[in-house]
Amino acid sequence: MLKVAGKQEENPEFATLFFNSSLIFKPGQFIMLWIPEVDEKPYTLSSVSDKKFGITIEAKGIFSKKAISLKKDDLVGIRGPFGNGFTLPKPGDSIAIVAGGCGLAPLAPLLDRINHDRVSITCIHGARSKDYLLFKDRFKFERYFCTDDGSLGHKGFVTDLLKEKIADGNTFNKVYTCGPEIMMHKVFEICEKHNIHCQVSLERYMRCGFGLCGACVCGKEVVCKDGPVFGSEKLRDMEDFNKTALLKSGKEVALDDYFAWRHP
Amino acid sequence: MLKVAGKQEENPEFATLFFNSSLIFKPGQFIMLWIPEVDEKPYTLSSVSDKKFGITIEAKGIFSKKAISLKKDDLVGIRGPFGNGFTLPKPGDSIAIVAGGCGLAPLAPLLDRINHDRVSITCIHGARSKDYLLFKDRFKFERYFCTDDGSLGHKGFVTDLLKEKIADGNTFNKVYTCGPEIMMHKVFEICEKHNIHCQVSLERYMRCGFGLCGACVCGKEVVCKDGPVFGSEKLRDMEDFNKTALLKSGKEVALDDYFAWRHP
Amino acid sequence: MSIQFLDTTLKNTTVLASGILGNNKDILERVYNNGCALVTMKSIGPEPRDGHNNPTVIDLGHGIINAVGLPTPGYTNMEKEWKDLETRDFPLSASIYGGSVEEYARVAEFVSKQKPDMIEVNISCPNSEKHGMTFGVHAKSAHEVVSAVKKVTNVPLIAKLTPQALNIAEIAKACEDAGADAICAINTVGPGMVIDIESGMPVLDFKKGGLSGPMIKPVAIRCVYDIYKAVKIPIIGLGGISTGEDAIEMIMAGATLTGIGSAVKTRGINVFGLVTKEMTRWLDRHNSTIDSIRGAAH
Amino acid sequence: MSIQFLDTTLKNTTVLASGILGNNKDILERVYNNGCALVTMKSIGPEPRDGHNNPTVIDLGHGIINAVGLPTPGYTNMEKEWKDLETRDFPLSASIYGGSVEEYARVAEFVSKQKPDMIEVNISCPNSEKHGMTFGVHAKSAHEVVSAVKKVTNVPLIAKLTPQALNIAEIAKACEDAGADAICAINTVGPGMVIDIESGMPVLDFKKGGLSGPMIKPVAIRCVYDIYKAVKIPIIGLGGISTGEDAIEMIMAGATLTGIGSAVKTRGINVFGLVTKEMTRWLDRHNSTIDSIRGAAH
Ligand SMILES: Cc1cc2nc3c(=O)[nH]c(=O)nc-3n(C[C@H](O)[C@H](O)[C@H](O)COP(=O)(O)OP(=O)(O)OC[C@H]3O[C@@H](n4cnc5c(N)ncnc54)[C@H](O)[C@@H]3O)c2cc1C
Ligand SMILES: Cc1cc2nc3c(=O)[nH]c(=O)nc-3n(C[C@H](O)[C@H](O)[C@H](O)COP(=O)(O)OP(=O)(O)OC[C@H]3O[C@@H](n4cnc5c(N)ncnc54)[C@H](O)[C@@H]3O)c2cc1C
Ligand SMILES: Cc1cc2nc3c(=O)[nH]c(=O)nc-3n(C[C@H](O)[C@H](O)[C@H](O)COP(=O)(O)O)c2cc1C
Ligand SMILES: Cc1cc2nc3c(=O)[nH]c(=O)nc-3n(C[C@H](O)[C@H](O)[C@H](O)COP(=O)(O)O)c2cc1C
Ligand code: FES
Ligand code: FES
Repeated sequence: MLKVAGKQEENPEFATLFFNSSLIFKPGQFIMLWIPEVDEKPYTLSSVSDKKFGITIEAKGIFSKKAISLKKDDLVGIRGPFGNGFTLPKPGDSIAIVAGGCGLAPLAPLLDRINHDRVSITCIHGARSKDYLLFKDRFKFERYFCTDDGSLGHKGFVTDLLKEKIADGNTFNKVYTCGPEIMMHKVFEICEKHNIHCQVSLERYMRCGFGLCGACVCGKEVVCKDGPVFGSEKLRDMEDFNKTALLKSGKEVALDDYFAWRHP
Repeated sequence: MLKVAGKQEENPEFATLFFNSSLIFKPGQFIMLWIPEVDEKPYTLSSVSDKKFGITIEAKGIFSKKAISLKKDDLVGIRGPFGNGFTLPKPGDSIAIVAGGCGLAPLAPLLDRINHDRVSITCIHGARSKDYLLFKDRFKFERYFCTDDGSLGHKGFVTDLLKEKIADGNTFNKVYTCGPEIMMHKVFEICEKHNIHCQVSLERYMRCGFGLCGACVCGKEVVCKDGPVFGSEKLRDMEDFNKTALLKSGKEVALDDYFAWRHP
Repeated sequence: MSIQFLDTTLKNTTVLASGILGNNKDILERVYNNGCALVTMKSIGPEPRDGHNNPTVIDLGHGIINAVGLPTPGYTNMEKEWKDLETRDFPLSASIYGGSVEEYARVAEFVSKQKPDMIEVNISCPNSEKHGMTFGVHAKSAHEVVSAVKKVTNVPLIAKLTPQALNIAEIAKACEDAGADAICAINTVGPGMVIDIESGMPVLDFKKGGLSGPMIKPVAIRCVYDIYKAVKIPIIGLGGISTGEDAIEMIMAGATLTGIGSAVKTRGINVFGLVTKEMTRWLDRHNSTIDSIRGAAH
Repeated sequence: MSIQFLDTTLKNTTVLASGILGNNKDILERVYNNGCALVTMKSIGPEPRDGHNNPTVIDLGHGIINAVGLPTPGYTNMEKEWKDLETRDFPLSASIYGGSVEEYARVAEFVSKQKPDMIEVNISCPNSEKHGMTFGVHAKSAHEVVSAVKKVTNVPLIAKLTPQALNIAEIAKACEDAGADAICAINTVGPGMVIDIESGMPVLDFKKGGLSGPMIKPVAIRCVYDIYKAVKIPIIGLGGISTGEDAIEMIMAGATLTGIGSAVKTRGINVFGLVTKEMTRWLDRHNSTIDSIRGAAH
């Protein structure tokens, strides 16, 4: 068990919890957060320094609401880190980061790790509205925002901006994306069209987190272990990407039904 | 399980079994030898080199007879090494080794380890008769022999020779002894009289070999773990030394009864 | 080292344990392609069931504790899964459970129409108050369940037993008498409990959970040893196997096949291929065959 | 952290488990001097008995397997031991076993005259075909044994239980009803078996043996948890405790005292002092007391 060492309220529905503990991890990996007597759910690491790490949570259902209401010194259980993480860009790469809402969380430590002098980065970040844009002051480099309500940046989708950047003549060789699955799927399609390698971070219901129980299986991939990050090679074969997911019972359903089931 | 890699028949009743396996050990430590479907008993390591070790066995009862009749490639189980081992002499020490019969086995690797240029060694070795003197050709330095029947060396006891050496003006600061317990006790008494530090290697019925089951307990000492080597400080307090031992049932009996019980 | 088991020819002795990696064709096929000879589905029950809340599966270092709690879509609720599996080209065992003898029979009857190569009757799950284990700890109820299932299906039957039974050999014999074609032993041990001392809470939401992995191997070996003495039908030995040597030990205890569950965590999905390779190497080095070492410890 | 247990004041919660280090005053006194609050003797039986041949005790890394086989000089055959123990100045629990209800009573009657501070009735040993465990797996026989013993002695009684019972809470309740003053749980788990694959032989001469040490802790915690719910008498929690944290976990499950067996191998005789120090440090850091955390997991 670890004590919550601090909390940063990003906005009324997003908060980052910090813990004083060192983790050896790769950007894109996740931990299982246990709130005793509530539940245990996966969260990607959104910041990691020598002796501290953080996870950023969007209040959605019972669990995540409970999580962002945790106070300093509250005890929670942390298992992990689990999963594969992103493949880091190489010097000389030109990459795009495409994040939807809380999807910036796993991408943020990737941005921290990259040597910005050697990798050219285009960061596109979308949210419902201005207040829901995560980590607005965390990064020094320029970012391209879009909001559903137009309260900041482009009014519309991150995919619009990605297409625009490509049309503008930017030649990306890697795109990293995290956000709603439908958004990631669109990003993947754009990448396929332009022959860009794409990495997405998938989300499925999880139990063990280490590739045993099968709760998170997506096609022939075990999301908690083979993923949560999948690159274009695997995505091409992944029929269930943006299509189906397993309920807690193990039943395979359409993605919409999966998210509907999760309503409190 | 290990295969018997070789056997040296020291005489009709003594044999050394060799195994190809490296052991990190201290002279005086022992292993548990398991002969499937027979039994498992403790034996001190009588020789250890880089990739090979040996145990020297005197045929007494059913088990040890079976052990010396093992052939090359027979499979046995080896657990260990266990126990504390001897405290090695320091440069400048003048020591005596007093061995009775198979009691030379644990002392032999001690002799191997000592730098003979820096430690003065007097080695006294006794046996029933000439043929029962172990490792007659193993060591290059001079040894003093005694036999019950006078077939080699002094006719009589090793303790006679030890007393003689002391009377001759040899000033030992350490005596290492192994052999029948009554002999070791006599050696200890001589050492006490002359203020010499003494180390003896005790033998008790053993089960676990690692200080759990209590089968080998002698007073407040656990012979398999605190021993089998005990120095003068402990021996002085050890009321059961040369007096009592535990039977397999756990019953404490006089040493004579202990050995009588063990008759086949 | 191909081997005949019930009516099926298997490419080696390794079996995916029930409850590991689920029920979907793609992932089960991947397990098969990674060297597994026979894949067992996650136990399927009579009604849709979510199982327990998390935490449900915890790594203890020398093994796993789990109380997943028999989640299941329910046997009638798996059209897609069954349809996908129709076209499989690998041997499949369908594991089933129920809350009553009648339920076991009902599930078995339906499932056998989906044409699995065998049906495993799970009378040994400790992670639900109502289901499973209760039937596996008494010879009488074990006999009833297997008999009832036998009546409604021609698919070869495997009875999966719990080490919690006072006399597992007796249970195995009762299952054999009731028509079981094979025994699978063992399901998880215990149950156990792990308390987080900082919060003072059991770490599993269900509080108790079954133990698996290396720490239960001695119990599994003993059970298979006891069962081998008591029955003539073949045994799937399961519990704590991670290496070829572990599998050899299980076969020496009397097993025909060797199941693998928790080791999928420690060695990955490829564990089946690795274990088979290690077994082959061991057998070659010892000039032995699977058949010559089976039951060698007796 | 002195603690009241039955009629005795103990200096802390640690207890030497039965069967560890034997029955002789000198060694038991050394255990006491190394921080142990209550020492339990090796189980004493009705007739002299050698126990099994070696190998009898094997280290498995994450625990121990043993089939020592209840060696005993026999209760009437221990004049020296009893005489030495008369002059002890440490709390002593005498463990006893029998092959019948009458034998338990006979041994208990004699042993209580030697004035141990308590008597532990071992109805849970798996390592003999005739003795011990059979009584501990059924509530009726457990009740009979404890009742019979209670009739012949005024010494406080502890019933030592086996996790192999289908419902250990029910057995504990039966013992309480029969007059037991405390429960000790658990004896070894299993039994298990380990086969040496080179020789194809079970490594224990008795083939099967009880499991102890870290790997059984989750089973022990669950048992104590279940028993705590079922009885009012105090519990000696035992099984897999090696550290102060393990002992805290056991107390949170409901134990009053914390027994230690196999950890004597891994941490030495001083384990009792070490565990107590670790417990004290933990309690201080958490501003807690033994009494405030007992049963906290419920
Ligand atoms: C590998 C992995 C990493 C994750 N990392 C993070 C993270 O860093 N931050 C974070 O906030 N969450 C993350 N999640 C999601 C998280 O685990 C929970 O699922 C989420 O917090 C909702 O849990 P809940 O119980 O509060 O809501 P639920 O009761 O499960 O759902 C409440 C509502 O939210 C909707 N909802 C839930 N999840 C999603 C989703 N992914 N997309 C769209 N709608 C959704 C549901 O449809 C429902 O309407 C991650 C999940 C995985 C598998
Ligand atoms: C730590 C330790 C190290 C040992 N190292 C060796 C070793 O290196 N080589 C070796 O041969 N043995 C050694 N032993 C003794 C060995 O373990 C067996 O006890 C011995 O081989 C006899 O076993 P057995 O079953 O054949 O004879 P048993 O059936 O036990 O005895 C047969 C006969 O031998 C007598 N006898 C047995 N042991 C002794 C003894 N120690 N002193 C006097 N008489 C005895 C018995 O009284 C009986 O008459 C060691 C014992 C211990 C505890
Ligand atoms: C996460 C998990 C889920 C399990 N689910 C089931 C199940 O649904 N049905 C079943 O019969 N056994 C189930 N088991 C038990 C395994 O099939 C197997 O019997 C047990 O884990 C012992 O094997 P192992 O030590 O190789 O893991 C499950 C085990 C685990 C770890
Ligand atoms: C070598 C050995 C001998 C044992 N002998 C006895 C015994 O005679 N009577 C008994 O009640 N329990 C006996 N036990 C069981 C222990 O008392 C204890 O219940 C068990 O080992 C679990 O505790 P642990 O995990 O701390 O070792 C023995 C255990 C071992 C390892
Ligand atoms: S969560 Fe268990 S396999 Fe992924
Ligand atoms: S042989 Fe077990 S304690 Fe020494």
